Amino acid sequence: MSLENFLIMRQELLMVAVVLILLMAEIFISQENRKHISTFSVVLFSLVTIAGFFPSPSGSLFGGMYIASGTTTIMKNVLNIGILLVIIQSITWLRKIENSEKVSEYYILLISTAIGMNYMISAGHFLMFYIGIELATIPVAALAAFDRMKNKSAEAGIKLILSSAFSSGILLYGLSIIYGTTGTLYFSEVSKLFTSNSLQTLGFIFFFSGMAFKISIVPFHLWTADVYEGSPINITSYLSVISKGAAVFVLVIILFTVFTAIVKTWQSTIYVVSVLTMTVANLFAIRQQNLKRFLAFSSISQAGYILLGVIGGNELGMASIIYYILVYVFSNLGAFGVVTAISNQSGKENMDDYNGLYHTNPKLSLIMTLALFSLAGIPPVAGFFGKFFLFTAAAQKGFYLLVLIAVLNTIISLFYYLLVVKAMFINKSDSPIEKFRSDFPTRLALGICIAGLVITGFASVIFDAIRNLSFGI
Amino acid sequence: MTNFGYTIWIPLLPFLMFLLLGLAGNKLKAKLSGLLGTAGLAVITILSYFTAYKYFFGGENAEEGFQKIQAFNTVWLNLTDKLHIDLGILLDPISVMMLVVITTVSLMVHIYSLGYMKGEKGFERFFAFLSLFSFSMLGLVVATNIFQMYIFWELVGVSSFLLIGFYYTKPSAVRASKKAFIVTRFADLGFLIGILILSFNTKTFDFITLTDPSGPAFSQSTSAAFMGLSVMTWSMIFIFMGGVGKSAMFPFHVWLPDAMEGPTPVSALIHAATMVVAGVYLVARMFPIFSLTAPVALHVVAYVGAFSSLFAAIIACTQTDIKRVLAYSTMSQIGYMMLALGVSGYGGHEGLGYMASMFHLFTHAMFKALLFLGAGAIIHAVHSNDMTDMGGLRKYLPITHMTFLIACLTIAGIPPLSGFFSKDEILAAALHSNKLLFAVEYLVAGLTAFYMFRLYFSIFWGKDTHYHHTPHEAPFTMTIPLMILAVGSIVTGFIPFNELVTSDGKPFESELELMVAIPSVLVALFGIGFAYLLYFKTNGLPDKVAGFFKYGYKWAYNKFYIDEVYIFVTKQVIFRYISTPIAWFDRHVVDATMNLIASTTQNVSFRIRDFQSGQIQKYAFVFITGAVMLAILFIYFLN
Amino acid sequence: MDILSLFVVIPVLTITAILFLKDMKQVRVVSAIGMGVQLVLAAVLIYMYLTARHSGNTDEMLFVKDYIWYKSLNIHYAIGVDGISVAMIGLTSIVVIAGIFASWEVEYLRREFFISLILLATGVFGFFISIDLFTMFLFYELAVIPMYLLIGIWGTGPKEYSAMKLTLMLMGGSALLLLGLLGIYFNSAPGGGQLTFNILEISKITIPIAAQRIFFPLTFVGFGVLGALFPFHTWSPDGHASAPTAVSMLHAGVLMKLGGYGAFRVAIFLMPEAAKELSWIFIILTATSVVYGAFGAIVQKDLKYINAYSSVSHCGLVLFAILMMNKTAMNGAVLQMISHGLMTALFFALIGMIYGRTHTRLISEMGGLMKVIPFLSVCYVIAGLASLGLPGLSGFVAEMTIFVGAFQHPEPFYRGVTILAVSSIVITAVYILRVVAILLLGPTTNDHFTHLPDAKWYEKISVVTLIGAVAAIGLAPLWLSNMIGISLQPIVTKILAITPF
Amino acid sequence: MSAGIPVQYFLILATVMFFAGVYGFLTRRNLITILMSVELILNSVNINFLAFNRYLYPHKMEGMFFSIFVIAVAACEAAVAIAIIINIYRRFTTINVEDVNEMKF
Repeated sequence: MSLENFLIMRQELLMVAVVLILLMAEIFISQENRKHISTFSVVLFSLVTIAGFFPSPSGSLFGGMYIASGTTTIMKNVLNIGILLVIIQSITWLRKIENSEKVSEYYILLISTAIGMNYMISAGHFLMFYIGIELATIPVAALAAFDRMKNKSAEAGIKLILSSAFSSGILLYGLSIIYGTTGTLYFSEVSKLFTSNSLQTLGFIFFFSGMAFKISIVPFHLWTADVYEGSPINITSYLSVISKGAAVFVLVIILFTVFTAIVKTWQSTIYVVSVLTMTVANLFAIRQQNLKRFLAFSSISQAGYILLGVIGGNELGMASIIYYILVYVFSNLGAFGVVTAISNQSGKENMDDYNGLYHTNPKLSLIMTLALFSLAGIPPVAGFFGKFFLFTAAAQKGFYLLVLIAVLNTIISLFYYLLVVKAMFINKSDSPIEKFRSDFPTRLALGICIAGLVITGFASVIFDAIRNLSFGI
Repeated sequence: MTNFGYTIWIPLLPFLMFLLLGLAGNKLKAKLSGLLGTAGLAVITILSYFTAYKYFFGGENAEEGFQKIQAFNTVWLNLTDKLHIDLGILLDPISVMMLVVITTVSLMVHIYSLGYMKGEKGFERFFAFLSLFSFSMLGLVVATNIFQMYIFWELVGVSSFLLIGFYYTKPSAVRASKKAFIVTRFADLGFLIGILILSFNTKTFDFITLTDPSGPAFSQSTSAAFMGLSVMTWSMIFIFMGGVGKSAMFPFHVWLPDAMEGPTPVSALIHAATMVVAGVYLVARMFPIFSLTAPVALHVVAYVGAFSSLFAAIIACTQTDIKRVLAYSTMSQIGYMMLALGVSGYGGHEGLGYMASMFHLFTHAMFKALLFLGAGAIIHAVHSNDMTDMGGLRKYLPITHMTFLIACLTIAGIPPLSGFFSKDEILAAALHSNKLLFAVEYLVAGLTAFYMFRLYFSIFWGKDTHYHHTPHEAPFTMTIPLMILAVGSIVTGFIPFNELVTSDGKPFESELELMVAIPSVLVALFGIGFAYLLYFKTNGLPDKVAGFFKYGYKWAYNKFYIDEVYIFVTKQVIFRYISTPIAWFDRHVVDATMNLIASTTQNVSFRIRDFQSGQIQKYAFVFITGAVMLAILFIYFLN
Repeated sequence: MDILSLFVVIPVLTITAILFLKDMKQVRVVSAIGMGVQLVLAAVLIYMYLTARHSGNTDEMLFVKDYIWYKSLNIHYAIGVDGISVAMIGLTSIVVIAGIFASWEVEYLRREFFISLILLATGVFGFFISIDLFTMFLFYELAVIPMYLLIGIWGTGPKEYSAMKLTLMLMGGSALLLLGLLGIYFNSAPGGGQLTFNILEISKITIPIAAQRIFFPLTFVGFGVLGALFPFHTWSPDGHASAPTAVSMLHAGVLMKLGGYGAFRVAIFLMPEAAKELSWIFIILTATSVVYGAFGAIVQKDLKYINAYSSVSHCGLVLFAILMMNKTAMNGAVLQMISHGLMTALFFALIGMIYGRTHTRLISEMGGLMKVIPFLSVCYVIAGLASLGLPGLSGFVAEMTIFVGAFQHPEPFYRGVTILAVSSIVITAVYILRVVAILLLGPTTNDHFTHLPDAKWYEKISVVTLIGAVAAIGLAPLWLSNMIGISLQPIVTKILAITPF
Repeated sequence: MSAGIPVQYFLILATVMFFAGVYGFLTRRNLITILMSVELILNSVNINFLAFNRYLYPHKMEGMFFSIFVIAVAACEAAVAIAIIINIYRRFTTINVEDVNEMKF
C-alpha cells in the first residue's frame, strides 16, 4: 500500500489504528492509569478528526469498491466532529463506578462503528456498503445494552439488534433483486444498468426501507424511540446524530449516483415518507415526557426535514444536507449534552424535573434553549440557516407543497420545543434540580456545541465550502 | 387684498392660549388664567372687528361685489397629486360675519364665566377648553377648503365634548358629553363620505375652486348617477348630514338638549350661538354647489330645517327645564335658518333666503346667547334649572329680567328688535318659494312666541315662590355681558345684510314685505297673549290645555321618544345584536378554530400512540407493511 | 461602521453590557442609555436622510451597504433605507425607549427581561434596515421569538397559553412567509441569470404572473398574520392581554408594524400584478378586520382586550390601505403604522400603569380615576382621542390620508368598501368614549382607589415621549408625509406601469 | 446444482424462505426463535445471490462473495444478539418477546 493509498483512506486507517492502540492499552495498561484512557481516547480521536481536515488526494481503491472524494471527506469530517463531541460527553458517565471496567471497550466499540460508517460513506460497491452498515450497527447494539444492570438498556439492545437484523434482511433481499436484474453490485455499473421495471423498483423499495430504518423514517422508525429511551444517554445521542447522519449521507450518495434512472420513483417515495415522518414524529413528540424519548421523536422529525434536501436531487440539496447534519450535530449534541449533564448529576430525565431549571442552572438552561431553538430553526442560531437551506433546496426543484407541509410541521415542533423552554423558564418547581457545576469535559463539549451553533450560522464560509464539494444528479 | 395677513392671529392666539392654559394652567393662579384667556379673546375680538370693518367698508370691493380673499394658505398635508389639505384663512362676507359673531359671543361668555365659574374646581381647565373651542370655531369659519373645515369641525366637536363633560364627576354630564360626541361623530361620518365623493369627482377641496360656477364641481353635476341622483347630489346630501348632526337637526338633534348638562356659559357659546350654527354655515359655504348642481339636496335641507323647527318648537312648549326649552328653541331657530337656505336661490334677489339665513344666524347668536346667559344668571341665583321651582324673580333680578325680556321679544319677532327683521326675511323667502314651508314657519313663529313667554312668565312672574336663599342679582362680570348682548339684540336688526352678506357677494335691494311682516307679528302677539293667559298667574289652565292634547302632550313631553329610539339602536342593536355576537364569534368561532387545530393535533397525537406499542414484532410488522405498501404504490400506481 | 448597522450593533452591545453587569439596578439604566443612544441615532438618521434627499439624492434607497454573505445562494447582508424605513426606525426607537421606561420597575429576572426586550428591538431594527429578503426574514423571526419568553415569564393571566398561541400563530405566519420568499427567490431571474434576494433587484424584474398568483397570497398572509389580518388575528387579544406592559407596547406598537411594512415592501412591491388581481379578496378581509375589530372592541370588559381589538381594527386599516395600491393610500398606511404604533404603545403604557395601581384591568371595577390620577387619566383621554382620529393628533392624519387615497380607487367596488371602512371611525368613537366614560369619568367608585399615586417620573417620561410624538405628527404631518411619499414613488411607478389609474 | 433445475425454483424457494422468515419474526414469541427467523431471511437472500450468480452471471463471483459475507455478518449479529438475549434473560427472567416491553408510546 503506497502512501497515496494511505492518504486516500487515511481516516479509516487512523481509526483502525486508534482502535488497535486502545485494545493494546486495555491489555497492557495498569489499573491506576486506566482512568486516563478517556483522555487518551479523546486526544487520539481529535488527532484523527484534525487529520481529516488536511487536504488529501481523492481516488478509488480496491478496484472501485472504495471511493474517496472531497464530498466523502467532508461528510466524514462532519461525523468525526460529532463523534469527538460524543466521546467528550461520555467521559463523565464513564467515570461512574459501574462503568470503570468497560471504558476502553466503550471507545473501541464506538470507534468501530465510526469505521463502519466511514467505509459505507466511501463505498463504491454494495458489498462494501453492506459491511460498513453492519459494522456501524452491530456494535451500537452492544453499546445500547451497555448498562448491564438496567432493564431498559437490555431492552433497547435487543430491540435494536433484532430490528436492525430484520431491516438488514429486507435490505439484502432488495440488493439481491438488484443484483439479479443487473448482474453487478458496483455502484457505477448498477446505475448504468438500472431501469425502472417493476422488479427493480421492488428491489429499490426494499433497499430504501432498509436505509430508512437506519435514518428512522416513518413507517420504519418504530424502534427509534424505545432504543433511544433505553440506551445510555451518550449512546442515544450517538445514535440520533452520528448513525443517522451517516445513513443520510450514504442514502444521498447512493440515490444521487446509483438510482439516477428512477429519480421520479425515489422522489415520490421520499415525498410520501418525508411527509409521514415529519407529521407522525411531531405528533408523537408532543406528548413525550421523558426527554430522551422526546428528543428521539424530535430527531425522527428532523430526519423528515432532512429528506427535503434529498428530494431535489440537486447540488444545493446535498450541500444543505451536509450543512444541516453539521448544525444538527451541534444542536442535538447540545441538547443531549444538557440532558446528560443533568442525568449524570441527578438521574432525572423527565420534562417535569426540568421545571424551574433556569433559576438553579441558568447556563444549562440557556444552552438547552439555544439548542432547541436551533432544532426548531429559530435565528440567530445555525438551525435557522440549516432549515432555510434545506427548504430552499426542495423549493428549487419546485416542491413547494412539500415545503409548506414542512414549515407547518416546524410549527408543531416549535410547540414541543417551547414546552421544554417553558418548563425551564416559566414553570415553578418545589424541588428543582440542584444548582451544580459541571465538570470540564461536559463544559468543553457544551462550549463547542454553542460555539458551533453560533459560528456555523454566521460564518458563511462553511456552507460555501460544503457547497463547492457537493454534487447533484 | 394682501394686507389681511395678520388675520392668522385670530385663530392662532386662542390656540396658544389653549396650550398655555392647558399645559401650565395648574401652575398659574386660577384667576390669572381666566383673565389671560379673556384678554386673549379681547384682542382677537378687536382684530375681528377691525377685519370686518376693513373688509366691508375698506373700499376694496368694487362693483363686482365682495370677493373671496385668501389671506393666508399653507399646505398642511399632501394627499394625492391634486388633493392637498391646506390650512388657511378665507375671508368672504360670511366668514367675516362669523368672525364677528364668534368673537363677540365668545368674549361675552369669557367675561361672564369669570363670574359664573368663580370658585369652581378646574377654572383654568375651563378657560383652556374655551380657548380651544374658540380656536376651533374660528378655524372652522375661516377655512379655505372643505377639509380644513372638517378638521376644525372635529375639533369643535371635541371641545364641545370636553365642555359638556366639564363636570366629569357627574354621571349625567358624562353621559351627555358622550352622547353629543357620538351622535355628531356619526353625522360627521356622512360629512366625511360627502367630502370623499366630492373630492373624488372634483379633485379639489378648495372652496374658491369648488364654488366657482365655472369650476369642476359644476361640470361634474350630471356625470355619474347612483339611485337616480347625481353624484353631486349624493355628496351634498352626505355633507349636509354633517351639518344636520352639528346643528342638531332632526334626527340627530338628540344630543343638544342633553348637552345642557354643561356649564351654562358653554351652552350659550357653543350650543346656542356658534357651534350649532356650523351646519348652517356649512350649507351656506357650499351654497353655490347646492343651489346650482344639487337642487334635490337643497330641498332636503329645506324640509329637514322646516320639520326640525316645528318639531323642536312643539317639544319646547312642554319642557320645564329652562335650558332645555332654550335648547329646543335653538334647534327650532336653526331649523329656520336651514329652511331659509333651502328655499333660497343663487344670485341677486333670488338669494334672499341665503341672506335671510345669515341674517338670522347673526341676530340669533346675539339673542340666544343673551337668553342662555340670562338663564345662567337665573340658575346662578336659584340653583335650579327647573322653571317649576321659579316664579316672581323679577324683583330679585332686575337686570336679568329686563335683558331676558328683550331677548324674548326679539326671538318672538316683535319689531323693531332684530329678530323681527331676520325672521321676516326668512318668511318672505319661504313665501316666494314654497307655500307649505311658509305655513309651517308661520305656525312655528307663533309657537316660538308662546313657549318663550311661557318661560318668561313662569320665571319672572307667576307664583311667588319661596326661596331658601334670597336670590340675588349676579355680579357685574355677568350682568355687563347681558347688557351688551341686549343692546346687540336690539340694534343688529338694522344692519343692512342685503348689501353685505349675499349669496354671490353682490348687494341687492330688499325691503320689508308688509304682507309677511304684519301677520307674523300678529301671530307672535297671539302666542304671547296665550302664554300670558296661561302663565302670568298661577292657574289650572296649563294642565287643562295639556289634558286637551293628552297623548300629543305626552309625546311632546317625552320628546317624541326619539331618545328611546337611539337607546334602542345603541344598546340593543349595536351592543346586543352586533357587537356581542361579533365578540362571541371571535372567541368561539375564529379563535376556537385556531384552538381546535391545536387540540385536534393533540388529540390525534394521543390516538396514534398505540402504534408505538413497545412490541418489536409489531414494529417489524409495520416495517414490512410499509415497505410492501410502498412497493405496491410505486409498482402498480405511480409507475 | 455605517450608520445603519449601528442600529443592530448598539442593541447587541447593550445586551452584552447587561450580561456583564453585576448590579441589577444598573440594568435598566444601561438599557435606557443604550436605547437612548438608539433614539438619538434615529434622529441623526432622519436628519441625514433628509439632508441627503435635500441635496438631490434621488436613489431609491440611501446609505446602501451590501456585503455578500452566502455566496452560493447569493444571500447578502444588504441594508439601506428609504423614507418609509427611516420613519419606522424613528417609531421603533421612540416606542422602545418608552417601553424601557414603562418597565422601570420590573423586579423579577430584571436582567433577562431587558435582554429579551432589547433582543426584540434588535430584530425589529434589523428588519427595517434590511433590503435583502433573507436578512429580513432572519430579523423577523428574531423579533418574534423573544415574545414567548417575555409573555410567558413576565405576563399575567393565562400567560403560558397566550404566549404559546401567539408564538405559534406568528410562526405559522412566518412559515407561509418563508414559502413566499423562496418562491420570490426562485422567480427572481425569470430570464435566466443570478437569483437574488435583494428587494431592489427583484423589483426591477417582473415575476411571472403564474408564480405571483401563488406567492403573493402566501407572502401577504404571512405578513398579515403579524399585522392581525382577519381571521388570523386571534393571537392578538390573548397575547396582548397577557403580556407585560412594555411587551404589549413593543408588540402592538412596533412588531405588528413588521406585518404591514413587510406586506408592503415585499408582497406588494415585488408582486404588484398579483396584488392587483387578488386584492379584492384581501380587501374584503381587511375591511372586515377594520369593522369587526372595532365592533369587537365595543363589548370587551378588559382594557387590554379593548385595545387589542382596536389594534386589529387599526392594523386592518394599514393592510387595507396598502392593498388600495395608490400612493396616497400607501402613504396613509405608513402614517397609520406610525400613528398606531405610537398611540397603541401609549395606550398599553397607560393601561399598564393603571393596572399597576388598581390591580385590575376590568373597566367595570374601576371608575372616576380622573379625580385620583389626573395625569394618567388625561393622557389616557389624549390617547383615546388620538385613536378615534382627532385632528391635531396623529390618528387623524393617517386615517384621512388612507380614506382619501382609498377613495381614489377607480373601481366602485373599492370605493364602496372604503366607505365601509370609513364607518369604523364612529365605532371607534363609541368604544373609546365608553371606556373613557366608565374608567375615568364619573364619581370614584372604589374607595381603595382614592389614594392612588399619580405617575412617577419614569412613567411620565415614557408617556410624554409618546404623546409628544403623537402630537408632533398630528400637528405638522407634512414633512413626514412627504418623506414617505417620495419613497413611495418607485412602487407607484411600478404599479402605474401595469394599469394606469 | 443440477442444470436441470430452472432458476425459478431457487427464486421461489428463496421467496418462500424470506416470507417464512418474516412470518416467523412477526409471530414467534421466543427471542431465540425470532433470531432464527432472521437467519432464515438472510439465508433466503443468500440463495438468491447464489442462484443469480450461478445462472445469470456465471462468469463473475460477486454473488458468491456477497453471500459469504452475509453469512459472516449474520454470525456476528447472532453473537451480539444472543449476548443481549442472555442479558435479557438475566434481567427479565424470560425471553418471551412480549414481556420485553417496558418502553412504549
